[in-house]
Amino acid sequence: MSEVFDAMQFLSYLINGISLGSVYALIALGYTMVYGIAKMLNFAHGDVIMIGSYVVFFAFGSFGLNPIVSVLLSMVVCTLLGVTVERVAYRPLREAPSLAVLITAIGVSYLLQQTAQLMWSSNPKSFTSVVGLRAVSLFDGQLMISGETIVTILSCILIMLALTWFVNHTSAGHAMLAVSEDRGAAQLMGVNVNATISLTFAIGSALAAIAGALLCSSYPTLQPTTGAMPGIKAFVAAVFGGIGSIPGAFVGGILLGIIENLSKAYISTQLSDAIVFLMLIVVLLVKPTGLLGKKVNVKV
Amino acid sequence: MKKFVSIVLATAMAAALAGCGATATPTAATSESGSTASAAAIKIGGIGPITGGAAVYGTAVKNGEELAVKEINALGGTQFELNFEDDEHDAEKSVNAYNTLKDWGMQVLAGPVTTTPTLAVAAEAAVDGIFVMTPSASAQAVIETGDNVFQVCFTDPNQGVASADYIADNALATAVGVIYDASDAYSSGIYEKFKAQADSKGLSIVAAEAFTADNKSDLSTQVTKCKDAGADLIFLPIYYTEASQILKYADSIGYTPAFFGCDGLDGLLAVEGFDTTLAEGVMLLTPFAADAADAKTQAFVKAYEAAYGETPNQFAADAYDVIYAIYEASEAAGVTADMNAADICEALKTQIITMSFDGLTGTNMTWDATGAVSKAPQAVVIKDGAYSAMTASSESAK
Amino acid sequence: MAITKLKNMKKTTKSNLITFGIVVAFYLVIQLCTGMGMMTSSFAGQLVPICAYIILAVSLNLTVGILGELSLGHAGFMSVGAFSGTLVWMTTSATLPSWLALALSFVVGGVVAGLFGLLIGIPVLRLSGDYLAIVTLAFGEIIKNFMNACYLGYDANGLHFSLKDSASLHLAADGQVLINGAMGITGVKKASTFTVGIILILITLVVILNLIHSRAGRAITSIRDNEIAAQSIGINITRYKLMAFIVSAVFAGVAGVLYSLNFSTLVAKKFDYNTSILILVFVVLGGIGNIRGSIIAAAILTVLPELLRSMNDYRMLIYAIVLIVVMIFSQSPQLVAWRKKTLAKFKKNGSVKPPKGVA
Amino acid sequence: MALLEVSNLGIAFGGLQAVAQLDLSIEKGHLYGLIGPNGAGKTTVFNMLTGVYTPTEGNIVLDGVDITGKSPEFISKSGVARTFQNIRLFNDMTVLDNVKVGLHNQIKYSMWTGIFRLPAYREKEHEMNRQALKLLKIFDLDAEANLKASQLPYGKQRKLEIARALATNPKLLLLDEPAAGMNPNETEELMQTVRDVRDQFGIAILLIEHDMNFVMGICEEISVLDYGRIIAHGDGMAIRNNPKVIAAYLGGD
Repeated sequence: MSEVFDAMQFLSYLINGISLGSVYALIALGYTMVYGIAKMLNFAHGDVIMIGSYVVFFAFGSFGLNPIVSVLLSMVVCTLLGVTVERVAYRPLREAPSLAVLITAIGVSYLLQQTAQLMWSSNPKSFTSVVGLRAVSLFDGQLMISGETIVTILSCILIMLALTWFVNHTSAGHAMLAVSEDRGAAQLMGVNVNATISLTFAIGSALAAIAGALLCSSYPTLQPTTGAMPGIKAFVAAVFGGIGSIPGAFVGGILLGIIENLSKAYISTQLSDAIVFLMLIVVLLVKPTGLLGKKVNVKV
Repeated sequence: MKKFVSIVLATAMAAALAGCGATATPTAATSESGSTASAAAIKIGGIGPITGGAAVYGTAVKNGEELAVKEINALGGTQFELNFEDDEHDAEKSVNAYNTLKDWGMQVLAGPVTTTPTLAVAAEAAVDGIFVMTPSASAQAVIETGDNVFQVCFTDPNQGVASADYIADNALATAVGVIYDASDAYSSGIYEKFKAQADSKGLSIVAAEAFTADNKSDLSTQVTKCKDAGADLIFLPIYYTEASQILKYADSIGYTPAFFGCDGLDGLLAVEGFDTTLAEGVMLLTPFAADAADAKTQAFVKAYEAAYGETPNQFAADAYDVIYAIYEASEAAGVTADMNAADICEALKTQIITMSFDGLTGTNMTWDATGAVSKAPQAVVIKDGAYSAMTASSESAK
Repeated sequence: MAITKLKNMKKTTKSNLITFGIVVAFYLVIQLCTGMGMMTSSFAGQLVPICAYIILAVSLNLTVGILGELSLGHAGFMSVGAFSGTLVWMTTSATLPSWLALALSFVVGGVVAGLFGLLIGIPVLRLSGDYLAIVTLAFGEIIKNFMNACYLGYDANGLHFSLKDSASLHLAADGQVLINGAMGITGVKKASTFTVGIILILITLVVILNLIHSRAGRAITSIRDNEIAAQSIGINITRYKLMAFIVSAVFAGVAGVLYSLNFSTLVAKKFDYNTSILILVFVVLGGIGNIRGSIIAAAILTVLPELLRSMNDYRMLIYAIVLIVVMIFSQSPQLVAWRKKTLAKFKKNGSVKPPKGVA
Repeated sequence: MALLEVSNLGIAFGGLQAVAQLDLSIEKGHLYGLIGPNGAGKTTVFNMLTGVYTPTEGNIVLDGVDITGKSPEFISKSGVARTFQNIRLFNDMTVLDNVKVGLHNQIKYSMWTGIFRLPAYREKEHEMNRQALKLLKIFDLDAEANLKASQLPYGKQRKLEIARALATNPKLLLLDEPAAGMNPNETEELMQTVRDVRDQFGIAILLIEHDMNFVMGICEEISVLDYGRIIAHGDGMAIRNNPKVIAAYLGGD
């Protein structure tokens, strides 16, 4: 209860924040990909994560498959799911007002949650961590960094680098950039827009599977609603960092996690969300396209 | 295009309006409760969340009520017909469910499950004069709504007070940390009374950390704060879902205080995939323990597991008791299916406060006119992955 | 003669009259059904929420459809309106005549929500598009989070306020907690009726339709259609964006009061982004910018989940599927074109109608 | 003093000097042409004159009022109206309403008057309709008054944009490629309309146009812009024979 500022305490809160932030960042990467290229807010992303987590839960927890195999399996399932959803629910609305797709995405979100509930009931499951790494102990055990945190941050950085490389150095990546800049022009240049957007959803959903596995490894409660709030928070993180920007998603996610945990630690556990959202607003007012977002000029 | 949509919508609207014409069509008929609906069955309505974030509680109640109704009907005496409606843990939907049940001809209400919807529904039922017995809506305000509203669960203040008494009287802690859900009426209600009682008992609360429904995926900071404040016991007036997470995290940072919870913690051991060794030594004040040795509980758990493939939690047990309490009161008061809801309400109201009821969640349960139940909370401790009774030195709540 | 008069009337005026007609007809049919004892409790119980949702949808349509900015925080305005209006009702209903107390509650709820609209609008309206949407969502969540942690009570010493817990209010023994955090306000005396709801809908429609078809409304619409051109002809963008936003917030607040006074309990959790999105669904399904569509969509979609009760566990699943299918069917350009073609064929084969004159 | 006095106007985007040392002087009632190869900075000049861009140097004075760097709204109220190269109409509003929005600052009544339909509402709306229809008639658009702007054919959309600009009662009208996409007949007709407008409203008109016949046919004064600078100034004949202009067009286009 000491009122004095305790550096070790601060560090442990900071690490908690980074741990949470790395999960947000991982989810935000998927959000930002889909937004940047398909220009739609995929509100169902969090629910794809939830489905992915259930697949890992059953493959790893119940059937005892190897954790890596389980996550791979989950990636396959999520990719199929993501591509199917895009094909069936989003593609017919590609030329429709963006609001129409937004509402459809919300419909898909409800659909996935309800399906999960009917299939797996609403009883919470306690997720067994897929991470085998032991926690790292620092300063004679005063500070603990869990294996999950380390793996999440590493995967986040790895995925971020891989995505950046993919987008900049492969022809499919170039096609994505082209579609994100100007869909019409890309089409005229011979880019297959539909295939490119499908690919984006495939990658985004595969990332969701990884995010799901790591989210539930760190925060082990799994329910049909598990993906909803982290999904929203990750979306906020993506906007925070500049939606559409891959490094922005990473930075936004980590910062969001840190802000959330530090405000819980030093201001109020009840008002931490209000503080997080307030920070988002402040950032957007100062920098309307997020921390690392591109400025868009309207040609007059 | 807009026009087309308008036309389609207008047609649907007309259809909906036409629907209002048909008086009290029993659209929902019976839920698949399997009740042998005979003409002479008393119509019992149930309301609770069976979709959405709180579905786990509503589903347990639904199952518990169904099970009880099935058993009672098999006895061949007073027959019940159960119709359970979803309310998504929302006051508006709950009132809608209530009205749907009224149209169906509900004579007694065994619900709702959660506090806020119950407050809204109880106010309606008070006007309509329908007997309400809620398995789990534990706020004090619930029974204050009307003299027709009764609880089977403890009222929140009782749980908070009893917990503080128990911890203080047994000297379980010198420094108490609390982690509670500030966005939940049940949790914040218990916390409030716990704090007041702890203060008067000289129990020192060194950390009171809240979380909300929106930031509960990460509870590490709350645990860390309790640790840093030097709490040697953490009071958890929350549900088992979040508790399992807190236990896991505390273990991961090597923090081993005592944990003490209320009835919401029951269900902890049944969480699929949860490493129950983490719950070793967790104490809880609960009226129901799924592995209690008495024949009644064992029979119930067995039947429940056979029917629904999972271990019942206290919500299911409370719900089961609600139906049996109504059953016994109905038998004693001579309630029959041809009486109207208001007459049944009057009869049950007078009967229930004079009787003593033995259920899963307590023996010799009695009710006073305010609607609150009086039963002995059992303090149990988790030992070797199972509950075992603690010797209670604190007097029972109320 | 009346018919010729109707024909000569301006198209917009006629359209507005039809909208009012639908609302009044709805009211009369319901009253008739009630009078003849043909109403189910289920439907009767939904009437006030339907009215509230209609007002919400119409007011959100002003922001989304007429101003052209996406708002995902409409429930936040509903929330502040509901809490302030309900507090007024709780404190005045005992002393003032009930109609006056009720009117006062609606006015206060609307004004407070409007003030929040101003407060939020000034910074937020500098943004646009998806960024504006996410910031409104953030504001809605802030309001929810704040109201969830808000404790307010009064005793002989006056009002007490805390953001921690009710014990921190330090009320005297005779004190009374008005807002109790997550428990919100309990023991509200129900005051909303269907008639009050319909009156409020009519007021909302008069104000919003008249606003749209006036100088200010044209300025707002012009910003939606082309902000740069609107600037170039001397429209004060900030002023009219704010005006639309505030009017929209005022009616959301009024709807919030109507809604909350229909139940004995009021909690902040109700007004989360799911509710904001629900209202947005009404607006989009009813047709963006189409006020009449909003009314009908709000009514239908409020009733729909109740009609699906017989589906038990599959209820919300079916609701989700209906939402997706209707969205694709009504908004997909290919399907819209196909439908138009089919309809045109159908019309040709059907009875010969005089072609609609232009202008 | 001329109606519009622009001196030493310049703007740089990042390191790029888009327009520099621009001087313009437009007299009341004059028809003035601004021409130059693509990318010369003509539209940028318009954007500075109307407040869309803030100049990095120089002054713009309209009728004795310094409007340099003022908001588009202020500049519109000061008496500058414009059309856009890529037409910017209020597509989902009717043709009539497009012009009525243009009258926004000419005929005013409060929001409350509108909401409560106070007596002034009828009167002011009536006056707005009258004036708007009068403007539409000039451009031969009165028959389409109740169509949506987006339903008009291209040529008529351009005309509607001019009508809307005129509704703001400007002293100076800026037309950005008014004849773009029109056939020779339509262009001919437009030239007559532009002249009529000038005569009838007594306003100055500054126009950007690629159609040389159009510019030479109606402008009394012409300035040629190349790489952001004025390289020639004079009447049609002088410009046509200016070797710098010929070089700019041959080299630049």
